[in-house]
Amino acid sequence: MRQPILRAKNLVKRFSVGRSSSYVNAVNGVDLTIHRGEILGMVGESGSGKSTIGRTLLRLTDPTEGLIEFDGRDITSLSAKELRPLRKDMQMVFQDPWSALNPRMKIGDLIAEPLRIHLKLSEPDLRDRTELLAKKVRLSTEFLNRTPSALSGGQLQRVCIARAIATNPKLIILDEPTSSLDLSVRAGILELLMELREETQAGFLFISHDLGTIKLISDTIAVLYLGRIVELVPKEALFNEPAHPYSQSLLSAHLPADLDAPIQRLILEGEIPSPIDLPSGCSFHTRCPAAVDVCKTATPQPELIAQNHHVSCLRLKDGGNILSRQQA
Amino acid sequence: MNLLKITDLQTHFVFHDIDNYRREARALNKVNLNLNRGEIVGIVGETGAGKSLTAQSICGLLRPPAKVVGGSVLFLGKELLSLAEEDLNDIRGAEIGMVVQNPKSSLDPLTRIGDQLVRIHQTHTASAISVARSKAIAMMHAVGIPDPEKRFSAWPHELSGGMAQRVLIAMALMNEPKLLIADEPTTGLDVTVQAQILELLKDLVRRFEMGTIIITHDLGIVAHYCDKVAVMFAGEIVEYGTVTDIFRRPGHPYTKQLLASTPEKLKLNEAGSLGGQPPDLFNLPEGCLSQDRCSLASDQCRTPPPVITLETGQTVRCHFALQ
Amino acid sequence: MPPSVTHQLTWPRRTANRVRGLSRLSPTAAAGVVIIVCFGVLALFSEWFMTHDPVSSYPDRILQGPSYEHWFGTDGNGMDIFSRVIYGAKFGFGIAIPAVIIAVLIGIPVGLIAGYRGGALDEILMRIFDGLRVFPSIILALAVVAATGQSLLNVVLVLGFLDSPVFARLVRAEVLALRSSNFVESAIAAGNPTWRILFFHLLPNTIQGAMAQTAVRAAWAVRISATLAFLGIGIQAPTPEWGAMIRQGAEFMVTGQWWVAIFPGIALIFLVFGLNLLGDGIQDILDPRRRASK
Amino acid sequence: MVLPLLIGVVFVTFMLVRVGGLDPVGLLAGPTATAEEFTMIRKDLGLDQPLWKQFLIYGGQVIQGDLGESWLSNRPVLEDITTRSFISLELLFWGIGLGAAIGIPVGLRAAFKPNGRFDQVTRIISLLGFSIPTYWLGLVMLFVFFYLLGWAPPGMGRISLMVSPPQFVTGSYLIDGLIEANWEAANSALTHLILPVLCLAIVSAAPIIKQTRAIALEVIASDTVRYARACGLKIKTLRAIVFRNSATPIITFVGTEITGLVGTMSLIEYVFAWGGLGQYGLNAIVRGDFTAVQGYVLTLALFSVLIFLIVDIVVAIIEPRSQLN
Repeated sequence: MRQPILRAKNLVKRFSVGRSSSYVNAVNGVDLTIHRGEILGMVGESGSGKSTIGRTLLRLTDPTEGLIEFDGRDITSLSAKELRPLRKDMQMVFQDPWSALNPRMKIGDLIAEPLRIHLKLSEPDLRDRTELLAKKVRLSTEFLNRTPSALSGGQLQRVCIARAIATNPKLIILDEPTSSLDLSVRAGILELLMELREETQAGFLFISHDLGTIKLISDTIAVLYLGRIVELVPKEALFNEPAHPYSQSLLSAHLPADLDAPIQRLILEGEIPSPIDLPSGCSFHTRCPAAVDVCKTATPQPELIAQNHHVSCLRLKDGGNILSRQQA
Repeated sequence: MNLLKITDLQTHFVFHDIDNYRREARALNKVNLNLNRGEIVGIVGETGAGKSLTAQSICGLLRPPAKVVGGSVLFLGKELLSLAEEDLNDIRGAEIGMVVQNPKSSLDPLTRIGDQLVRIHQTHTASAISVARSKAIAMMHAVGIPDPEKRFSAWPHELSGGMAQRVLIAMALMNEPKLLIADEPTTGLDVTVQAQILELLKDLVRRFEMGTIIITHDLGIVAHYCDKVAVMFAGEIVEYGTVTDIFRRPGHPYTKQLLASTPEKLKLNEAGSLGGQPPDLFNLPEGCLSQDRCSLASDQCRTPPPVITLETGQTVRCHFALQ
Repeated sequence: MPPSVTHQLTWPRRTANRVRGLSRLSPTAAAGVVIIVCFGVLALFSEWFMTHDPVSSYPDRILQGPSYEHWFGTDGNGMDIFSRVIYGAKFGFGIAIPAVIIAVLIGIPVGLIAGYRGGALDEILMRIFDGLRVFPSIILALAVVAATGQSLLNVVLVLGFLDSPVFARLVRAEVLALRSSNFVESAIAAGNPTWRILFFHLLPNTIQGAMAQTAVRAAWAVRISATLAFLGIGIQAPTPEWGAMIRQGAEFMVTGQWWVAIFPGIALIFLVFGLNLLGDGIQDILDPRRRASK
Repeated sequence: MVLPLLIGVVFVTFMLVRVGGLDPVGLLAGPTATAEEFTMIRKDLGLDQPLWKQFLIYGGQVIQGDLGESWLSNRPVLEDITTRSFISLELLFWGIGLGAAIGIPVGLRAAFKPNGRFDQVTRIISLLGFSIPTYWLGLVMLFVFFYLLGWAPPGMGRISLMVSPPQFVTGSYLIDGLIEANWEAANSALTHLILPVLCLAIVSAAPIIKQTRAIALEVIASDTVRYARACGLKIKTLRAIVFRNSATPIITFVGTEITGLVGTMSLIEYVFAWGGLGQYGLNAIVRGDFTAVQGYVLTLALFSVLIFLIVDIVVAIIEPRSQLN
């Protein structure tokens, strides 16, 4: 069994909206565990709270409820100051590399920044480490004296990754690291990430809305809908036999760029409800083809249906599998 | 006669920089494209390849400093590039319908949905308000807006993203155009909603027999919703043909690269990643524009590549298309 | 010529090109700079230009119209208006520059901290700034100068202080925008202490917007200080300050001795105009959309 | 939101006048006063009480609508302010009205052809408008139109001394004169109004032109207008869309401008001896008339709050997105 590096229990995050007393229920009770050497993929549409989860886990925003345990230590209520030394071991890569780097700093300083903060190194050592990092992410060292404006999106994302791995962290959260990049650049970044996983044995949380990417890179996948994990499942199992009706529709809405890929259209009605007014009971009942009355009142709990495969659905046993029902 | 025939369309950005040098970015370089009625053509390419710029050049919607500097766009035999703004206005919204990327910010926030539909109809036809109104309601029904009579008086800000995109489609179809241009029609939408919109578009295009251009960066959309595909690179269409031909037997090295880097085809840690920079539009290389990131590139590529038609009918702009 | 060629030019050519480029981008900024430089020369080297002593009175030449001896005529005290107008440039710069520096020195740190820290401090500061906005700036300046003492130094301090909210607001707004932008979050995630975030990440990225405002704020300071003097608060006649000179000439406007008030007014307009031109031009250069359609 | 602002304003002005360098006692007593006279006057004015007590007393009076008496003229401040407010409003109303009537269309037209000749010219003119000192402009106008040409009356008040002013209805001599068909009064009021109103209009039009242009340019660059062009809408329709979408920010801007214009107006009143609230306030500040300054400042704050409220209501009416609808 691999060593868990991060554990979250019943994570809840609400944002107040404006002056009124209404809240955006971004995250509504999420349990998850990330192990070292594992890539946990998290997939969901807008409003599913996936970015918020990533930021909350690293305490970039404070959770409303719940418990976060990093490397065996409860970090839920540590102060910003107490967290600072821990940040050496937990890092993040953001979606938009153009805005994730200070436009007025040189690339070399940007990569060296975490080293400078967390390790007391002499200037020549610092320079050596910086160059080493640049090489590791396959970034030409001539860029080290340039500012971010001189680099392309893919190169900038490599800089972000170099920053993230600079201090050999035990956990790296990647928030849509490839979605703003072009296809051909994306591939290079994904390759780099796979390589780093082998090398560093860090735990990874890979957040994305794109099933194709998630499929490529993850070991385990968490499917998110309106701030809840509806299915937590090993990769193969999700793509072979998705159990939750939402996972099934997500899979069927995905368009692989492949003429031979079988596509089975299961098009959901309507759109994702606003996280301000969460539907009662199972949040998916408003769009679920298999929903019955009980779904409107009872909140489904995760059930273990196969090894490492958890599903939160009240209709699992009778009629939940809408895909197979359609085929029948 | 082709519905749309684009020949050697060239669009440049021309301006003076801070050091008083005249800079010229060659954003579109000799774009050639033919489109027939009832066809759905996907234009794919990466950021900066000139996909949206092509659409804007066709309709005369460029913003300075972008400027068409050469070529021709024949729409039903009529040269669009030389039309005056007023004459273009008679075509835009009437014979050419547009669906754009940000439906919510594109609708006029101070006019009710129904009134916007009526407005576009009355601008281009002499029909009475009652006729326009019933047509609007029929069209809202056709694009799957529930309860059209009620939604007729809805404000744009009351709509969800998907609903707003349906309204835009209804707007585009109000005057039964012959050509529909959809510029990244589903980019801002969620996957489950994207599926709804694409199904709707495909259905309507078949029903109204429109020629359609879908601009997208998503090869999945092209594979499943388009008849033909034009692959753009650095302001050029490097390959054009039916989706089946191109996806099965891509002729241009860049198309091959592109198809190989989709998540479905990507084999991690196998072939070295292609990467490479898009060429500098201010300083394009002589000859083939993709020579810097092409594994086949040789001295020959310093001369402009010919456009070669393969036996399947797809056209490829490459010296080595036949090999 | 492609930009790479730029590096091979000698610096005078490069600078000349840059100047030509800037003046093509914004002719208004260029015109503004020309005007400001002219006044700067007048202020620094006024002794070279003045034909008379600005505060010597010639009792036999009271209220004389423009003549060869007195180009702009003489005022009610028999002083040479031309020399007084030239000398007045010293006050324009002498008040505007330190006032703007004070405003920047107070406003930027306040805006940085309020924007980054947020919370009660920010709330209170914003309420105070909102409260100040209820009053016309001239009334506020007048009341504060009148209440706290009427020296030249005090005028400078009060103008600088009253203008600092402009910079604080500006910087705060940019900090708020940046705080939610990724690079600040990424700096926090990297483990940066607060002072590093403020100085290395926020300050360099907010200062440009604030600096772009300095010309317009200097114009404001010149205008308000002259207005105070016109109302007889702060600088008093016969100090050769433009506002005070207009005050001296006000009563003569309805009796026909126009030159007393007209000339200092024109000088005042030109300096403020130059500063406004520059300010407007800087906005043009910084905001590409404003010059998009050339 | 409004209440704490007003309390804050009362408090700050109170502190400013008390703790500041002004000494009304010295002013009132004159240079030859003895120490006993000083104490007497201090006691008279209530200045012998501790500061917090003074503030509570003053605050209590304000709540009851009593702004106290002017320390210099012994007249009730509230009464002075009320009558003079109407006098100022006449000037402000016509001035800002004319300024907006010039500024908005000019700004829009400049935005429709950015960097065209019209835009270039208006831009220079509006920057010049930013730079002209109001009082100087007023003086030059008096010189030209009164002294040189003799077209305008001297800058003394709102109506000729030879004409009896009309009955109070709206407070505007011009309108009141027209209402009671007193043509002589209306005519005299009009001729007195023209120069100061023109001055105010010129000064207020400059920022309105600049801001309207900026707002309209932003709207023109928006997705909405680009899409409207893609729909082939006629140029007239496009302009209507631009205008309507610019309306809210323009109105909001003009609202904030009005507040700022009160200062400009005060200077114009000063030059033209208009006798309104602005002149009253300037005099009170310059002479150190505590109670009058406090009342004046409070009135300005109330006035601003009122303007913001009106702007909010207008915006709520024209904006479908506002929460009131």
